[in-house]
Amino acid sequence: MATLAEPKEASADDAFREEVRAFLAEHFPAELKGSNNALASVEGPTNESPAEKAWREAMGSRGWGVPTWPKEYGGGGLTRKQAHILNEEMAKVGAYNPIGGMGVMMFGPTLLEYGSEEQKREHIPPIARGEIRWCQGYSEPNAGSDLANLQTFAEDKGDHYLVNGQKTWTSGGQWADKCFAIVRTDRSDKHNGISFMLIDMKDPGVEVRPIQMISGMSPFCETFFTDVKVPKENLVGKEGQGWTIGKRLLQHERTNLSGGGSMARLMGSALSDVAKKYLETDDQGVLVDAVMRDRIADFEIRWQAFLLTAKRAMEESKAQGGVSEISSVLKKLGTKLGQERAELLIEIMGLQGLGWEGDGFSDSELSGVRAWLFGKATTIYGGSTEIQNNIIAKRVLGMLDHQ
Amino acid sequence: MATLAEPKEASADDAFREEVRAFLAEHFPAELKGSNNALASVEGPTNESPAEKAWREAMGSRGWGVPTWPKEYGGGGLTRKQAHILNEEMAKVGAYNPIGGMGVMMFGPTLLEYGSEEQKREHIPPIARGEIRWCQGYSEPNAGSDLANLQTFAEDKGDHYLVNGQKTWTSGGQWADKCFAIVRTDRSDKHNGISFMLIDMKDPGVEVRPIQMISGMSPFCETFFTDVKVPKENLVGKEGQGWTIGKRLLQHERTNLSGGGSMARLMGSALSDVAKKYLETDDQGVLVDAVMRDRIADFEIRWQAFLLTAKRAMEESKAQGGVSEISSVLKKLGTKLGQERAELLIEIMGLQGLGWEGDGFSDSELSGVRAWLFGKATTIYGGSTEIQNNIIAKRVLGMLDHQ
Amino acid sequence: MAILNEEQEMLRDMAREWAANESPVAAFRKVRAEKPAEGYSPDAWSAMAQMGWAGIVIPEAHGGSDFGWMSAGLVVEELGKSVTASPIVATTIAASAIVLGGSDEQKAKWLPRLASGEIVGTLAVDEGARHDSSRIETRVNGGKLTGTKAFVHEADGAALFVVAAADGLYLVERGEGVTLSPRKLTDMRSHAEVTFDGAAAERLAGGGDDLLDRVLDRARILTAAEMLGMAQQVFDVTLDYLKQRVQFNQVLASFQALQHRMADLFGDLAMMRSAVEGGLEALDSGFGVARAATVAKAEANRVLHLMSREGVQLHGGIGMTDEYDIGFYLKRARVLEASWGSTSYCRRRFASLAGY
Amino acid sequence: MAILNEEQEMLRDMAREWAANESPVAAFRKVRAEKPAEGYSPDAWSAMAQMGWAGIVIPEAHGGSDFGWMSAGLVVEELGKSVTASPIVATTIAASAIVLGGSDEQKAKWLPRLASGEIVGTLAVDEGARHDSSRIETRVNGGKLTGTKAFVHEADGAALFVVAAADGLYLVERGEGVTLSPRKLTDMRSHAEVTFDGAAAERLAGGGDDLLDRVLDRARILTAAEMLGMAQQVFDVTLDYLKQRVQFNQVLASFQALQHRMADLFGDLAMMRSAVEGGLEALDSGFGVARAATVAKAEANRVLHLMSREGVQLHGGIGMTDEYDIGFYLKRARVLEASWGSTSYCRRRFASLAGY
Repeated sequence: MATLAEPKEASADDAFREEVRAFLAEHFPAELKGSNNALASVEGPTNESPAEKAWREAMGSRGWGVPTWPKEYGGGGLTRKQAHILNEEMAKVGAYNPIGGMGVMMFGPTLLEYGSEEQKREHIPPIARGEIRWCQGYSEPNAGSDLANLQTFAEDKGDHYLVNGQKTWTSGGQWADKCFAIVRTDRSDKHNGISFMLIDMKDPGVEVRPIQMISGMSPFCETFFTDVKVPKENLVGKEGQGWTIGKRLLQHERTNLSGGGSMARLMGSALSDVAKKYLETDDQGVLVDAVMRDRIADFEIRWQAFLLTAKRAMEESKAQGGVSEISSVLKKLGTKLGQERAELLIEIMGLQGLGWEGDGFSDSELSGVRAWLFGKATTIYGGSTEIQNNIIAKRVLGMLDHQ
Repeated sequence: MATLAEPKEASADDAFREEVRAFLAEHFPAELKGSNNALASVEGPTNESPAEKAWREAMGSRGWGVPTWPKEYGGGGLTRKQAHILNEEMAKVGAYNPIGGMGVMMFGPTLLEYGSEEQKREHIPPIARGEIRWCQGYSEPNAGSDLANLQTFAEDKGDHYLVNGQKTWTSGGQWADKCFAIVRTDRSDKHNGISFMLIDMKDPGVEVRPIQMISGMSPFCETFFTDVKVPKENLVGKEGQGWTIGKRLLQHERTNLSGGGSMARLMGSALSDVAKKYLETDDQGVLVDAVMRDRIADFEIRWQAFLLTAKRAMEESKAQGGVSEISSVLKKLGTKLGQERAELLIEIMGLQGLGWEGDGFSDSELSGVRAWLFGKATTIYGGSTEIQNNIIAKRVLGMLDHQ
Repeated sequence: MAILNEEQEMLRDMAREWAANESPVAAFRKVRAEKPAEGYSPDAWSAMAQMGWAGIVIPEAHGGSDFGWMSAGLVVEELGKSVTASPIVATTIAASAIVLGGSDEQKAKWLPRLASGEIVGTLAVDEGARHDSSRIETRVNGGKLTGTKAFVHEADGAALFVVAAADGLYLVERGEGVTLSPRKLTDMRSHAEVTFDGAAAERLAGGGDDLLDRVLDRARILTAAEMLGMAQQVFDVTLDYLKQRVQFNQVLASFQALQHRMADLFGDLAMMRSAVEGGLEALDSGFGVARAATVAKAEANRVLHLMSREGVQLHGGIGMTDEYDIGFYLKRARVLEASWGSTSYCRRRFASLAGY
Repeated sequence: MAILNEEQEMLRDMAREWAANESPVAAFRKVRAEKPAEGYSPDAWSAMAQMGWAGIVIPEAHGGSDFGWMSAGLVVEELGKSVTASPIVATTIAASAIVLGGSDEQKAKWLPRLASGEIVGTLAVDEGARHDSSRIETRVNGGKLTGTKAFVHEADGAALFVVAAADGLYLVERGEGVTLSPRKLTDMRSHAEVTFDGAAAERLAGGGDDLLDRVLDRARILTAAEMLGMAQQVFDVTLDYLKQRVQFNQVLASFQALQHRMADLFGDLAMMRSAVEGGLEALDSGFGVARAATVAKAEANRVLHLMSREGVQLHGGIGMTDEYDIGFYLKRARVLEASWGSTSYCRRRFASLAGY
């Protein structure tokens, strides 16, 4: 081509790559190869093994669990290029990122943007080290996706707020140390009467009650606040700014819920690999059931297109700065495809793919069933698909309000 | 079974069957075997051959083109059972019903219900004989599916109305003798200011302009009324009743647009027969392309389910009396399936199924293409699918208005 | 709804009332919690049997009520609405195999006991996780049947197995040479892998070469009837929910996007009902059964799949909770979809029957 | 939109401006009415060639502008927006075959003439109405090529045919032994059945055994780029229409049911764009081309199919009239969907490449 590619600045990156390799060789416990980050999941408590703990501490001390966060708050301070190299090298040795969860995915980026210097110094480093688990206090009973209607009230008591109310769908509330919550500080103003504050889950007056889901698991809680004292320094931004900060955090949530990398990780092995295990193939390894083959290829092609879209959105948001409005599109597409995949998996496995418990099913079959059922929630939480459609239509496409 | 079927009353029906057979043997011209009823179509003018004319007159004189309409107005006066026998016997010899069009499908049943004795005596017999062609003056530019917004105005001039305005999507307006139209008689009342009246297309002041469609055909017109005099005896029902009568007529339209029998006739041969002609089969006659086979079967199964639904709706409306609200469902389903079929047909034929004109394509290939394109209108006219969805949600399911 | 005769209307009303009063979803929750050995409440089943439902397709001469297949479908549909745990579908299918293929002695021996609900029967065909009646390894030698059947419905409570072997259908009594290994599926109903190791077997010699296919057609249609009840119920409760739930100061039912989705589902449900009733009518009339069965099951699969997904989605967060009933329909739906012919299996069969 | 370099941005802006000013849909209407022999306006084509678009993937050494495939895709996308009738896709693909497989002499002989727009080339592969590159009967004996190619794009204006024979690709000049029989398709563009009866043919001997596949990958991706422009335009004009059209005293854009459909289409369009740009990037980088080509074409087929259907429906009655442009997209869409691989063909190929 007439256009030459830019010359590569290889040397610094190569050196960094070497550094990563050495670090991994020294610190990544071989026994953890190929395992997952339990903390990043909302589906269960953490029971760290000594090796897992050591690995988390090693990564945490470097800040590499949050590689692009500023170094001054315990982040890795890496460039995106370096973060990419880190990921590549970790993938090569089968290492996972042991630092995760809502603190990393949603709360951290939001606090870095809106928090005071003191708040950042207090809250970001423990997240970067993976020591603190955060949960989200957004939804309320009878509010659903309608956040403007929230009722939990924080009364101004001078140096603290007195919080009363009930939240629901608190992910991992029973295991969390702290909660970032939106609460009402002014009853007279629907949108501007909302504030964003941080609540200690160990405080007296905080009570959680796990909700049993159709998947049989209880990853969410109802959370009750009764006269909970929240110090004023735990208010993020200004009073009344909660709606703005809260929505920003939701953009991070959407980006993460749909993000190509994490989705792909959640997905596990390719559908076609599963199909080849469960269905008949000919001597070329081609699935004999041409219809199923067509449907799997249909899915995998669209999945490729989705991954390319997630990548493109990332490049575009990098180029434009900030989280893009396309996060709604990604959230909608990614969760839909995830559900489609789970349904297709069941069809591939037949009744073997519908085991609930007990004999006759492998662990991966049983966890696939739970994931299928749990996955039904992905198009509801983090702003339902219907809400994303409203956002896309109105904010992205400029279609007028339907009222 | 414990329940016995009712004893059959065979004798009377058998006699009628004999009568039909004799009639067909005498009157149905062999050369017309397997041909269609041009008048029932909105897609072109009628150029009757002598044999076609004779057949129309023979059926018309018996009233068998509208077999269940009352005998006193030129209908057949048959029971449904007898009409069914008539259909069966006609199908056996490849005979078609030469009496059709909007007069039969929509206007006739509506006039029988709402017309005055004089109006029925004047208008029904020529329809029953297939002598008069009716068109529908409903839609207006900028009104679309929003009939309450119509502008064509009929001014009361004592013994007549003076009609001014413009209609559009007048099916077959360029070939029609008369038009049943809804017009505004009172500007102060959106719904109750509408009246249903009959306009002679030959009257001075009526002008039609065919609209060219994406299919290349012009089955619809714009119709302009300029100081058209409509005698008062051409008002159907009372002034202001046009909305009620007009909607009733639309129910008949929907029932017809979706009706199993006529749809099936429009559809032509089974998809699978076409596929076997264009695609490879094995020595058992099984389509080698398993994916296409799956998709064809998918369509044909749903088509069966649709035909069964149309039959069920007919039985139910017979049992309950009158046209059922399910006409919206049938219209929506039938037109959607018709479009799906046309798209599938193109896929089966590949580029051979996309011929516009000229060499290299059979007549049936070319007409298939036009039908595919023309068929895009079926989900728009007669109340678009979106309007049907509103009707179903609000009237059938009782979901509240979205405003 | 098909046009019913008086007897059928009475039966349907009776089933509707009984299911609503005696077997609401709460009854299924109780079964789930208490885990009776049979996988259903024996009391509920004997109440059903007393109403004549166990023998609904069994001739009166053999102690049945012989109401016919449409009637069977009506009852099963009503029971499906509240996900009632019962062996009615399994035992009806097993009975129909004997009605179609049994000798006079076999009929006299088994049908009265099935009709009274004294024993439960079930059909055991598939040997893998996906339905495929052309792959049967089970063999019979000298009256001894050997083979393994996967995911047999209602096996836990069954005393009589109608077993497909390579050369036909056989009756096998539970007992020596019959081993059950339970398979707990998402629907929390009774399923088991059943191993026959030289179990005493009696052939169903009548009914022609296509006896298995004919019995499977009945299984497809009656299963589709259960699915119809489920789909209807999901639609109804979802519609009720949308009419009552308020968000953004509006009832959800007033949102046009949801209205149109419900209108779509209503159309699909109409097609499913027609297909299922068409199957039941075909069984009663005896015409076009095979084709009608593929249409019924394919439509039941397609629509219930969609309906159960949309029902959960439209319920929002609470639809994900075990406290609400909607999840039960989703978890039973996939099991029934996979039983007696997936959607693509039914399409293949439809195409074969139509000669393409 | 992919991140473009400056040159690509300039090129895209130029193409956008040129298409809007010099080749709006009105220009296509003119071609349709006046029926030039080539099937496109020769003036418009020479203007394009002067801007370097005819030689967009041809090396500078052979007179091309060598902007690369992403650039070619950008230009073709813009032209697709106004359904511009031109041989740019056909001639670019033909040129790429020579770039990949031609000898130095073949390159020197043909590429400059293609790059300047002096002649137009096209690819002739399929012998039936459905794309299938494994079914080629065309044979070459002693430098004479014999066979019949169905539905050759832009045949009317082509001077050079790149023809697939059973043993490879050949260059055939229009002339003796080459007969065209026009095939008027719904898109009103140039298509013909081309019969080669002992026509002089020169083999493209380079490029490896998979030369045909590699050329077809390019055809798939560049066709997908045209389809992307069409889909984008249908989306944009439909959105504009909904924002402006009033019904029931509301603009259509304010109806939630339509909002959600547009949101769905927007998501699909995003996926289509990613898939197409991914294909173009793969061509420029040389990695993973075959797989990227199946993804690009499959997504282009799927989304444009849906988009053209929804676009027409959402326009209501006027969308059915020839007076409005929307119908052109529908009628071109199906032709392109069927060219170089239907959706199910692409899925089969994707599966084969992925080893299942």
